[in-house]
This record gives sequence, structure tokens and C-alpha cells, in this order.
Amino acid sequence: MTESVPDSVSADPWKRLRNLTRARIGLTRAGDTLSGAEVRAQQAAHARARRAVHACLNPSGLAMSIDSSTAEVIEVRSEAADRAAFVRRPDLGRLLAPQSAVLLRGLPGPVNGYDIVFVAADGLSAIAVEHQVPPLLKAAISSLSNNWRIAPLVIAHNARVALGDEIGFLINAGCVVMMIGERPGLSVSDSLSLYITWLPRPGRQDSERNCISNIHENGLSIQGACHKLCWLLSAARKLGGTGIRLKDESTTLTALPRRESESWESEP
Amino acid sequence: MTESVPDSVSADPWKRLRNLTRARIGLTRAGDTLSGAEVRAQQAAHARARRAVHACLNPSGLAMSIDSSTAEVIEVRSEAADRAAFVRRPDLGRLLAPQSAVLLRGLPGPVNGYDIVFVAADGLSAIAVEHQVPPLLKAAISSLSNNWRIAPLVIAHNARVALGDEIGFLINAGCVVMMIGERPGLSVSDSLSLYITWLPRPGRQDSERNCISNIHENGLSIQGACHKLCWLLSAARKLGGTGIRLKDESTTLTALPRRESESWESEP
Amino acid sequence: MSHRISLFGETYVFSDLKHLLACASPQRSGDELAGLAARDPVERVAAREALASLPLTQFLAEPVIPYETDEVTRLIVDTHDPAAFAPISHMTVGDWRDWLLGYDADAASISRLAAGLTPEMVAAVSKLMRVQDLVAVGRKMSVVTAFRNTQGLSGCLGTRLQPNHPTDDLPGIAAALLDGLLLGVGDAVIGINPASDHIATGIDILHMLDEIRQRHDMPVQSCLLTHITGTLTMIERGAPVDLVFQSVAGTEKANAGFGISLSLLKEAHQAALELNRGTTGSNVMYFETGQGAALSSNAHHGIDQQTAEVRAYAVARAFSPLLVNTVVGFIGPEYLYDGKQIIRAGLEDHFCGKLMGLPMGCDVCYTNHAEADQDDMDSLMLLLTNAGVNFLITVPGGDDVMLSYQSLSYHDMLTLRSVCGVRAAPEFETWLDRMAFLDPRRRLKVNPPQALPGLARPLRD
Amino acid sequence: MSHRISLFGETYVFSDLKHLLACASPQRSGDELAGLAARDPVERVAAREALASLPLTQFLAEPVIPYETDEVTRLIVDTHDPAAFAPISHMTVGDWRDWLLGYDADAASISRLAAGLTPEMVAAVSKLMRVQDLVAVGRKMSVVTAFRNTQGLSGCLGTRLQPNHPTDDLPGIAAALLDGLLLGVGDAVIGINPASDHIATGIDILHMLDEIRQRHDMPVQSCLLTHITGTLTMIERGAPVDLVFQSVAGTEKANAGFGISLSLLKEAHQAALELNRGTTGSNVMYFETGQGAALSSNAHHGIDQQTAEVRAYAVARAFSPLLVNTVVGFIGPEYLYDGKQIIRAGLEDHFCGKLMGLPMGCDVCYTNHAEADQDDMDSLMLLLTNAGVNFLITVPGGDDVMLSYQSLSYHDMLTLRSVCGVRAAPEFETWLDRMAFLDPRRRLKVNPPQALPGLARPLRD
Ligand code: B12
Ligand code: B12
Repeated sequence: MTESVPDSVSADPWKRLRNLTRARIGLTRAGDTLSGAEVRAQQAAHARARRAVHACLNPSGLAMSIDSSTAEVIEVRSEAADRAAFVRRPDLGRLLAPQSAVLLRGLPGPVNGYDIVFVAADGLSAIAVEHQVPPLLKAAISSLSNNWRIAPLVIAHNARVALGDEIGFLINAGCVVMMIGERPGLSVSDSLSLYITWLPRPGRQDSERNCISNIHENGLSIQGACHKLCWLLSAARKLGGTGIRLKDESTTLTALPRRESESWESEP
Repeated sequence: MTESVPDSVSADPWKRLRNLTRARIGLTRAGDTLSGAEVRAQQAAHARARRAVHACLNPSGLAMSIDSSTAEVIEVRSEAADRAAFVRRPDLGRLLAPQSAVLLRGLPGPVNGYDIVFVAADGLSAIAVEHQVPPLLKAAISSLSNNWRIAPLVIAHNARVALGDEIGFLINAGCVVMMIGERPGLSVSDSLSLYITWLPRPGRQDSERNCISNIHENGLSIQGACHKLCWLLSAARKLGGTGIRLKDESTTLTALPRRESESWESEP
Repeated sequence: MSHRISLFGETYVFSDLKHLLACASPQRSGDELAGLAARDPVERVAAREALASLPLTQFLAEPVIPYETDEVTRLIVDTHDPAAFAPISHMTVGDWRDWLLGYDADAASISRLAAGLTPEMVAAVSKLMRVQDLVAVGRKMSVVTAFRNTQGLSGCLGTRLQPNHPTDDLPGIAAALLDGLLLGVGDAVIGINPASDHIATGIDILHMLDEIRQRHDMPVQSCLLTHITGTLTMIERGAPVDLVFQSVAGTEKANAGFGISLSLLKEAHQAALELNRGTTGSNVMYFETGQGAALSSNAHHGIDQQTAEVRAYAVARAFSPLLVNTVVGFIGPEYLYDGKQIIRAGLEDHFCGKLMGLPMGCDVCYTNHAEADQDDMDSLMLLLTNAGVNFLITVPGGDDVMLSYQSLSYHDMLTLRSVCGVRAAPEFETWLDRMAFLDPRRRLKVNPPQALPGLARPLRD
Repeated sequence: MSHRISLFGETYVFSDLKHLLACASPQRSGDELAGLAARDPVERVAAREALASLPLTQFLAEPVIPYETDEVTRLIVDTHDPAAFAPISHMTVGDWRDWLLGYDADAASISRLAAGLTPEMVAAVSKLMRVQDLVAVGRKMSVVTAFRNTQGLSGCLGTRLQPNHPTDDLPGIAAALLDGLLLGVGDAVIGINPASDHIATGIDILHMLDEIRQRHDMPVQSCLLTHITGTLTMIERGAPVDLVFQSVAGTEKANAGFGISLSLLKEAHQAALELNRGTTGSNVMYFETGQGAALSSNAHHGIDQQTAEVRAYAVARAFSPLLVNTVVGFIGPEYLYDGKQIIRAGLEDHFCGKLMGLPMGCDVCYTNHAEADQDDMDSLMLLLTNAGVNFLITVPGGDDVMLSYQSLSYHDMLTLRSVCGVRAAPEFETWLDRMAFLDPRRRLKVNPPQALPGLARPLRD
């Protein structure tokens, strides 16, 4: 029926290639198009991804799973009241709710401010934050705490990337790292991005940030992300800024740990 | 630009034909398709028709414009709470709201009931009711009052055709005439239909009714509609029923008054 | 038989075939209204998965309405042809979907199945198809019929010309008819919905249409879309009836709501055949259908509206119609809420009708209480033409001044011809040539009313 | 200049051209977000009526962003060609819409206008068009470009093959690339979005793509869609760069948000030309655009998102790109809410881009936070193909595992080829033949991975 492969299914020649990527390769066909099984698999993944978009961030669960040494946690919200408003109103997702602004402004902090503030922001996937932030933050803090004065962790609800600008500004930090949930896809619903912005203040443009994306189980590893983050932060400190002037030139090996398969270059 | 007519616009050969119908004939073209002016005219009409769908019936205005002799008026509602619910829930538009059922059941009326009840029902165009019902009802009552015991007028909100079955049943009438607003079109927003049902009771099918449609300024005239209605009612009385067994065989002349133009048959 | 399936750690149970079919349908206001729709997208996907693994034979074993209580079920069961069914009898619904899209399935092998298919199987497989599947398989199929010209030839797109008038005024109808003919449409049928069900007026209209056809020697057929009992009366009275029209639905009870039964349809079919007015063929029936009709008369027996619709096709095909069309957007947002639902339903109906063996057309249309607009109709007409639809309905400027809804404009056929390369029925194209309505590049000229002299009376003053 | 118009007894006033353009747009979440949308459907129609009667010369007199403050306006004004504009200089926007649809307007006469058109005129006329108009005029136009093959020939549909990987793993990318090539796609570009902006990794990818191309003697071009400053660095370091990619927007400020300026684009264009790697042509730039980009960086100056989008095309055309595509559904429901808005925007963007003289393609796609699904994408891909789009983007199984959104599947190109009769670029088709990827009826065989030996390393174990 489905014109899948010339020989028997057990001899599926795509089997080994599929270990190289989660991309949907070598799918069975029906005439010109995909077999029904593949179409339905996509529809199922779609139904699930849509659930993930609307999931809310559970702050207590998150705080608990974060190491006690970093357990000082501040919770803020954007002006987007709920998930539905968040999706339609990116402008509101970039503004702190008045109470949250008051809270941050009133925080007792060091006179010269902090070097860096980490923000755990739901963005478009709260579960990305729940899965990736605890180990990532732990690794980052242990690498950075010698050289960087780290502000308490901020947990931000219904947050867009640019909300970090106001947070970093009000908390008086020299740099903000937004750890934000990416839009959920069909194959991964818990992918996290880091957006790093030097001297955060409202009005910063995206060209003034750097981004480390695709942090998840089948993407960039926690160690890889942490390695890139530390490299970019120290380069940003040298440069006195982030953004397009700053390019990732971290050492490859740790940054992009390959699975068993060797790199393409290693071919004869 | 628009390839409208070969000769000048003043010599538009469609001009006289347009007096025969409000259909959009002889429109100017742009290549294969309609000229932009026509496309925009349609969009404007569409925007207006959508307003008409959502207009509400103003019962006091309606009652006032109805002759005082028929001024006894009962107001009922369907189970559809508002216009939005009405559009999406035809099932609710066919059920009387409990208070309305109680009201009708409790009405003092003749022991043997009425011969006929008229219902002014918004349907999909409240303005159709406002424009057509007052003159139509007046004409109908003056033709029928000798032979038919007529119940008080019922005004029904958010009503579908079949709501008349329950109304007629509860008010104990031998026949119900739903005077109901048709869906508004691009060229006419106030077209009324009459749906006539013998021995109304919940569960009647559409095949057990007769319909007189397109009552409006450029459609069937008030006199024409009244003529057809009276013919159908007396035929129904003879037959002891309405529906597909009953066909409109009223005399043509009054039923379908032609405008100036003569009938096609009269051509040589 | 109940169906159980697990997805994302939850178990879904569908109590019977009816329930499974309903939950596998795309989101649709009519099914929500009837309380039959899947509760959420995940349940919907689970139902499709369960449906995909169902053997087609299950549909023969489990009628969705009992044989005893419904004459449409009896028609379906009694006319089922096991030999035609044989090539796919071992398949599941999912297998069959893949087979239909596969390279082995072509016009011939698909059409040979028709007599072996039940509407429920056909509805089921359409629920496993995306829009592109409905289009791709749709255009493989071809159902050819004929009366005074040939409809449904591959590469052709027919048109119904619908010149309605709110008082059934003859000159008014003629003027709108003239406009359409000058724009080169009307090969499928010149079909008028009379505003009233006045018998004498209907007969007048039929005479007018017949005279015009003969005077201009047009290879077309006409139809008055009154109730079938009215048409029978007109035939008795000697009116020139080409095609007999009727709206049909998918259950006995819904048809009763329309005032019809299979025996009444048979009687009318017989009467029309006896008139023997066709020249190139003898398909004499014209049916309209539309999702929501059964539900709206509360006669759906808990079947989803799309499955009920395909059962109406089983009724239609028993009478070898010249034309069948779904009215999709006409019935309203109660059943198809917005442009998206209308588009999908139009493509489903075309696909399912063709698969059942019907010469399927469509009234690409919407009402003013629906959430739809011209853009949605433009999309649907193009998609249906890509899918090889037999014919489309057109009215002057897209505005039906009697039925008060928006269908396609006559002009839209010209756009479809040039964008998609489709053509009118060959006999009708010959007539257009004879009348010199086309320019040298075979595009429609701006033909003045005088080009068909005498058609609309006032011209002669 | 303010515009005043009466409709249904109400008077509508539009304060300036910007306001008028915004109100004339179809309903769109981005314009609502920006507070620029018409308040109700009647105001929208009134704006269209006013726009229709506006002389095209008004657009030259009233820039929507001042010349002094915006380099995109300066580009538009400074490069406007009055001679090219002359044939339509006497027209209103409404006249021009009719002219474009008229029989006199053909590929040649339309394309001669391009240098005389400002983006605002083009946006304006598209707002007076329905979906069928966008398709009908779209397919009249043709913009041909070339690098290692020829894109945009009439009857052809190109494909971008997009084999992204979440860690930029070379064998992983190669595996997804192999799948696409075996399915016969990739003529427009093999374009990879790197997950990181790591320079060394980007160079590795470029080398891999170049080696594969040479080994299999494929008439294709590749592109790494990193930030343009990254590409410049890679060129400096000797990487084999075929095409230079960049996202562009319609205002100076929005481009600054993207970290670019006209001078940076010029520098990169020059650098790519100097590499002189094209064989059949020297179009070396690849741009992406998308409605909402300017608004999202708060750099829209009160211009509606569709007008801002067409201004991005003015940026693109200054650099004679090989490919330009709108990413339509990619940016999200904040700007295009549902399938209906995505479909309309995709067709507008294609129409406007072509009219501006660009080789316009589209990423037919949606995100999981949008109200859209596969059916909407199927409709859009078919409609765009009817409209003669230059190329479409495809990913394995329609699921981009790095960017996390749904685009078309490689397979969809096969469906479009058979349903619409379009073909790949001629040079690429010759290659497909040479590789024996097609069956005797020119349908794509089920080609096993071995059919392109050595492409994905693990095959050789
Ligand atoms: C929508 C519609 C339909 C839909 C109804 C779907 C639905 N359930 O909503 C469909 C497509 C199924 C349909 C079918 C038919 N219709 Co019809 N329909 C209409 C239309 C366009 C609008 C009705 C409306 O807005 N009603 C107002 C709303 C608020 O009320 P409602 O309760 O929601 O609607 C109910 C009635 O409209 C009723 N209904 C619909 N058509 C008919 C026809 C008759 C004779 C009766 C008694 C009732 C009836 O069905 C609805 C559900 O109960 C009118 C034209 C018009 N301009 O009004 C023609 C119209 C009423 N229908 C007409 C006809 C002839 C028919 C058919 C008999 C055609 C046929 N040969 O089979 C069938 C059978 C109808 C039946 N149930 O008996 C004629 C009646 C002519 C006459 N004077 O007798 C009209 C006037 C159009 C026409 N001129 O052709 N119809
Ligand atoms: C949507 C998107 C876009 C949209 C943004 C539209 C919008 N305003 O919402 C568009 C199409 C315009 C876009 C453009 C670009 N993008 Co982008 N984008 C994404 C995507 C798919 C999703 C982002 C997301 O979900 N954010 C989370 C939500 C909750 O936050 P948000 O506040 O709504 O989104 C903001 C950020 O996403 C930001 N943004 C988007 N892209 C980029 C890129 C960089 C480098 C930065 C700093 C910020 C940024 O724009 C949004 C508005 O402020 C990611 C891929 C991914 N899997 O995450 C790539 C991604 C972030 N983009 C990427 C790139 C390279 C770009 C471009 C630089 C490409 C180019 N050569 O021009 C441009 C320029 C972006 C800029 N503003 O500077 C890369 C970054 C790689 C890296 N590690 O540096 C990513 C990871 C994808 C990729 N691998 O190609 N992008």
C-alpha cells in the first residue's frame, strides 16, 4: 500500500541515518505524498505542542528544584495577564507589571549593583524552563561565581525576551541572561534559549544581544550551553558589549558535543 | 481602463435591462474579472448586511407602528440568550424560554382556542419585521377577521421558524403564521417570509409547512403576500393541512404584480 | 463495536462506529451543536488513529442507522456490490487512504470501486485526508454524464447559470440569463430557484427557458428548482422539463422533512426519463445536498454531519444524476462556522461525491451570518478547480438577489479558465464559437446585449 | 493630506496616507496590536474607496516616513524612475488595479513598471485586490534570476531544501539533505539555518555543502543563513560562500534592530560578487522578509505591517537577489493570527514582491502558537503555485526540528508538480534525469539512500 521501500521493512536503509537526526527523514510515501501514518503522527505532535504553548510556569516547583545556594528567588510578571493575552500581545509581554517594577526597584542590593542577573522566563514554553533551567543555572553559577556578582534569580511570567531589559535595569545589573522557553515544535517542546544583553535598559534592540538556542535533551547539552555562555560573557566583558559585534568563537569541542557519529570532515 | 462597453458609457446598453432586475447584471469588467468598483461595492454591501444580522428587534417600536385594533401583543423569547447565541444555536432558537412558555400557557383564551396566531419573529433580520410586518398584518387581519378567530400578536425574539410550533400549540391555535426575517443579502436586508403551519405542535417538519418568501419593497408586495396568504389559508382549511400536498395555485395577477414591464409571454 | 486507543498516556474509548467517525472529523460548528465533536484536538487525533486501523469490512457489519428503521440504510446495504468491493476488502481505512494516493490508483481503478463503497467508508477515508490529499485524489477521478452536452470530461469545468429573481419576473430572469450567456457560462445547467411555489409561474418559466434555448440553438439544459412534487405536477401539465431537481439528505427522516422518499424520487426519475428530451445522454436528475441538512431537521441519528452528507450521495447515485452539488456555505454558520470550515467541507464533499461515483459540483458560497468573505470563496473555487470539480454555480455579480447569499460571479469562470486552463463542455464551446463570443486569443469579448437578439424583450423597443 | 469619504450616511476621515493605507488592510492581528486597524468593516471599506480614488502621484508627494529620518525612504525616492512610472502616472490606485487585471497588462508591460513603483503604491493596489486578483495578476508576472541554475521560468517551481539540525551536526545535516535530494528538491537553494552563530561551525557546514555539490555535480547553490556579519567573516576566512543571506525589514530602524544597514548590505553584496562562483548567472543575494518584523522591534513608524513589508522589498531589490521569500506564518499569531490571515498575507507578499521586480518565494508555514494547521498550508501552497510563485521552502516531513515550526514537506513539491503541472528548474531536472531518480512517467521513484553514495557518511560502514 504505502510505497515505502523496495525491499522488506526490516531492511529499512534509513534506519542508521535516523540516528543522526531527529528530523523526519526517510518517511514512507503514498504516491507523491506522505503515508497516512506519518500525517497522523504529525497531527498528534501538533495537538501536543499546542498544549505546551498554553502551559503555565510553576514557580514553586522550579524554585524547589533549584539548588538551595541559589534559592533566593524573585517572582515578577509582565503586563500580559494570562497565556491568551501573552500570545496576542507581545508588547505587554515586554513590560513589567507595575507591582513587579515596584518590587524590583525596592530590592536592597549592593551599592554598585550586580554584574549579572539570570531570569527564568516562560516565553512560549514553561516546560522548557522547568526542564533546562535548574541544571543549567547550577552549572553557570558554579562557573561564574568567582568572577561575577550574581543577583538573585528572577522568575518572570508571561515574559518576552525584551522584558529582561527592564528587569536588568531595575535590579541594577551589568548584564542580563534571559533563560526563555522557545516556541514548542512538533519534535521538541522544552527547548530553551539564552539571550544575553550587556547593560540592559528598556529600548535595547535585538542586534545588541547574543543568543544561545536549542538547549534541550536532543539539542545543545547543558554543559555545551554553559561553556558557550561563559565564553560569550567573558568576551562581552572584554568588548564592553553584546550583539552583532560579538561572535561565538568558543572552542568547538565542548561547545558542540557530537554524539557517537563522528564529524563529516573525518570522512576519508 | 475597465473594459466596460465598446461604445461610450452614456450609451450603456444595459441601462434598460437593469430596470428589470436588481441582480448585478452588465457589470464593468477588468480583464476576466469584475472592475474594482464592483468589487468594492460588494464589499460595502457585505459590511452592511453583517450589521443587519446582528440588529435586535425593537418590540415597542414595532407594537406602536401596528394598528391599535391589533395592539394586544405578547412578547416571548427563545432559549437563545442573545444574537451571538442565536446564530450558533438554532436548536435553542426553536425552544421557548421557560418563562415564555409559562406566560403563553397561562393566557386566558377562548375555550376552543383560536383559528390562527400570527408571530412576528426576528429570525435573521429584525428590520425585515419592522418594515414589513405592520402593513402586512393590517392587511391580513382585515381580510381574515370575518372567518378566522385571531389570537393576539406574538412577538418572538431570537426565533427560528419552528419556534412557531410551540407558540401555536401553547396558545391553542389551529394554525400559526410565522412572519420571520430572512437572512440579509447584499441587495436586500429587510426581506420577510411567512411560514404557515397547520395544527402547530412541537415536532412538525418543514414538509408540513408552506412558505411565502421575499416580501420586501423590491420583491413580493404586501398586497401580493396577503393575497397568497389568504389563498393558502383557505386551501389549507379545505385540505385540513399544510405542506407539500398544498401547492400555491392562487390567481397570478394579484399574486405576482409585475412592474411596468410586461410578461415575457406577451412578446410577439 | 467499541474502540479503545491510548495516546500520550491517556486512553480514549469510542463507543461505536458512529462515535468514532464523529470524533475523527475536523472541528466543525454543526458537530459541536449536535454534541458529537471530539472534546479536544488530542481526542480527535486518537479517533483518527483508531479509524485508520479499522478494517473496511467493519462498515458492512455495523450500519450507523439500523436497516429496519431507515430506507437509506436499506438502499446502501441492498445495492452494495461485493465484487466491486473485493479489491479493497482486505484493507483498513488507513491502508485505503494510502492506496488512493498511490500511483496504482488511477481514474479507472478508483471508479471501478464505486458500487462496492458505502457512504460511511467514504466519509471515513476522507477524515484521514488533508486538503492536499482531497485535491490530489479528487483530480484523479472523473465522472462523465450527459444530457444535451457532456459534463465532467477531464480538463473541463461546467457552470450552472442561476438567474434568480425575487418575484419570478420573466423579463427579470431573462435579463440575468442573458448576462450569463454573454459571459460564456451556463453549460451545466440554467437553473432557476423560483421564489414562490406557484405552479403556473413555474410552468411559464420553463416555457421561456425552452424557447430561448431553441431560438438560439443552445446545447444546454434547464431546470426549475422547485419541490419535486411541483415538478411532477408540471410534467403532468405538459411543461418542458429537462431536469428534475430535488434537495436530498442522508436519512429517511431528514428526507421526510424535505417531503420526499426514495419511491417519490423513483417516480419522478421515471417521469423525466419518459420525456426523453436529452440528446447526447439521458442523465435527467439534479440533486443538491449540504452538510447540516439532517441535523437541522433533527434527523441525524447521532451521526456527524459529514457522514450524513455522504449518505445523501448514496441516495443521489441511485438515480444516475446529470449533476449533483453540495451547497456548502449556503446552510449557514450553524453548521460550517467560517471560511476555513466551508473550504474544507467543500473539498470533502467533492472528494466523497466523486468517490461514490457522482458528477460532483459545488455552490461555492457563504451567507452574511457566517464568518467568511470573498477571499475564502476565491480560495475554494481555485482549490476545487485544482481538484477537478465538475461544475460550479454562478450568479450575476456573485449576489443572489432572491436567495440572499453570495455565490460565485459569472466572471469567476473566466478567471478559472485562464488561471487553471479549464474549458467549458465541448458542445457549449462550439456554440460560443458559433456566436463569436470569444476573441482571437479565446478570451471572452465584452459582448453587448444585442449579441443575443430578442432574448430580453425590452431590447426590441 | 487628509482623506474624507461618506458611506451609509457616516463620514470617515483618514488623517494621512499612512492612516488610509492601514485602514484599507484586511483584518490582521498585527495591525490590531499596533492600534492601526480599521475600527470596523465599514470603515475598512470606506478606506478602500478613498484609496481607490487616490492618484498614484500622491505616493511620490507624501512619503510615509520622512526622507530625512529614514534611509529606506531615501533609497525609494532616490531610485524612483519617472520614465518607468510614466505609463501609469495618470492613474488612480483603483484605475491601476483594473489595468493590472486587464488584457493589456502582460508579463512585459507589467515588468517594465517595476523601477517606477514605490512600495507604498504596490501595497496600496494589493489592498484593493481579492485573493483571485492576487493569483491572476501574480501568474502573469515572471522574474527570472540565475546562479548555478535558472529560477523563475514560467511553469517552473523551485524549492529551498532546508536540512536544519539543533546542534549543527554535520552528519545530521547531511542525512536530512540526502532525504531531500532523493525526493527531487533543492534547486532554488540548499539553505541551512545554523543553530548557533559559531563561526567555525558555519565554515565547516559551507565546506561540506560545497564538497557534496561538486562530488555529485549538482547544478545548485547553497547558503548558510547566519547573520550577514558572520557571513562576511566567513568570506574573509576563505569559506566557499555561494549566496549571502540576510533578513531585511522596511525601515532603517527595524533594520538596525536586525543589525544591518544599506551600506552593510552593499559591502556584503560586493564581497559575494567578487567570489564569482555563479555559472549561469550572478544573482548572489538571498533575503527573507515577513509581515510583523518592523512592528515587533517597535520600528514601524505607524505604518501598517503590509506596507512595511513591501518597503522591505525595496531594500531587497537594490541588490538583485537570486531569491527572496516572505516567511509569512513563521513570525507568529501576534502578527498573522490564523490560517486565513496567513493565506492572504502569503498571496499579498508574493504579488507585491513580484510587482516590485523580485524573484519571490514563500515559506508556507505556521507555528504552534498560531490558529492554523496542515489544511491551511495545503491551501496556501496550492494557491501560491496557481499564482506562479518562484520557489517554496521544504523541510523533512514538514517539521523543522531546529526552528520548531512547520513548513512544507519535501513531498509536497511532488504533489504540486503533479497537481499543477509545474517543474523544477531545467538544469536541475536534467540532473534528476542523470541520476535516474524519475520513473518512466516522470514521477519520483522511491530512491534509497544508496542512490547518492557517500553523501551521508554512515552509509559506507
Ligand atoms: C436556508 C434555506 C434552505 C436550507 C435549510 C437548511 C436549514 N435547515 O437551515 C436547505 C438548503 C436545506 C433548504 C432546502 C429547501 N428549500 Co429552502 N431555503 C432556505 C433560505 C435560503 C433561507 C431560509 C431562512 O433564512 N429562514 C429564516 C431562518 C431564521 O429560519 P430557520 O428556522 O433557521 O430556517 C428554517 C426554514 O428556512 C426552513 N426551510 C428552508 N427551506 C424551506 C422551504 C420550505 C418550503 C419550507 C416550508 C421551509 C423551509 O428550514 C429551516 C430549518 O427549519 C430560503 C430563501 C429565503 N430567502 O428565505 C429558502 C426557501 C425557503 N427554500 C425553498 C425551497 C423550495 C426549498 C426546498 C423545498 C427545495 C427542494 N426542492 O427540495 C428544500 C426543502 C426544505 C424543507 N426543509 O422542506 C424556497 C421556498 C419556496 C416557497 N415559497 O415554497 C425558498 C424561499 C427559496 C427558494 N425560493 O427556492 N432551504
Ligand atoms: C521568531 C524568530 C525570528 C523572528 C523574530 C520576529 C519576532 N519579532 O518575533 C525573525 C524572523 C524576524 C527573526 C530574525 C532573525 N533571527 Co531569529 N529566530 C526566531 C525563532 C524561530 C523563535 C524565537 C522565539 O521563540 N523566541 C522566544 C519568544 C518568547 O521571545 P520573543 O521576545 O517573542 O522573541 C524575540 C527574540 O526571539 C528575538 N530574536 C529573534 N531572532 C533573534 C536572533 C538573535 C541573534 C537575537 C539576539 C534575537 C532574536 O526577536 C523577538 C522579538 O524581540 C528562533 C529559533 C528558536 N528556536 O528559538 C530564531 C533565532 C533566535 N534567530 C536567529 C537568527 C540568526 C536571526 C537573524 C539574525 C537572521 C539574520 N541573518 O538576519 C534575524 C535577526 C533577528 C534580530 N532581531 O536581530 C537564530 C539565532 C542564532 C544564534 N544563536 O545567534 C535563531 C536561534 C534561529 C536560527 N538558528 O537561525 N528571527
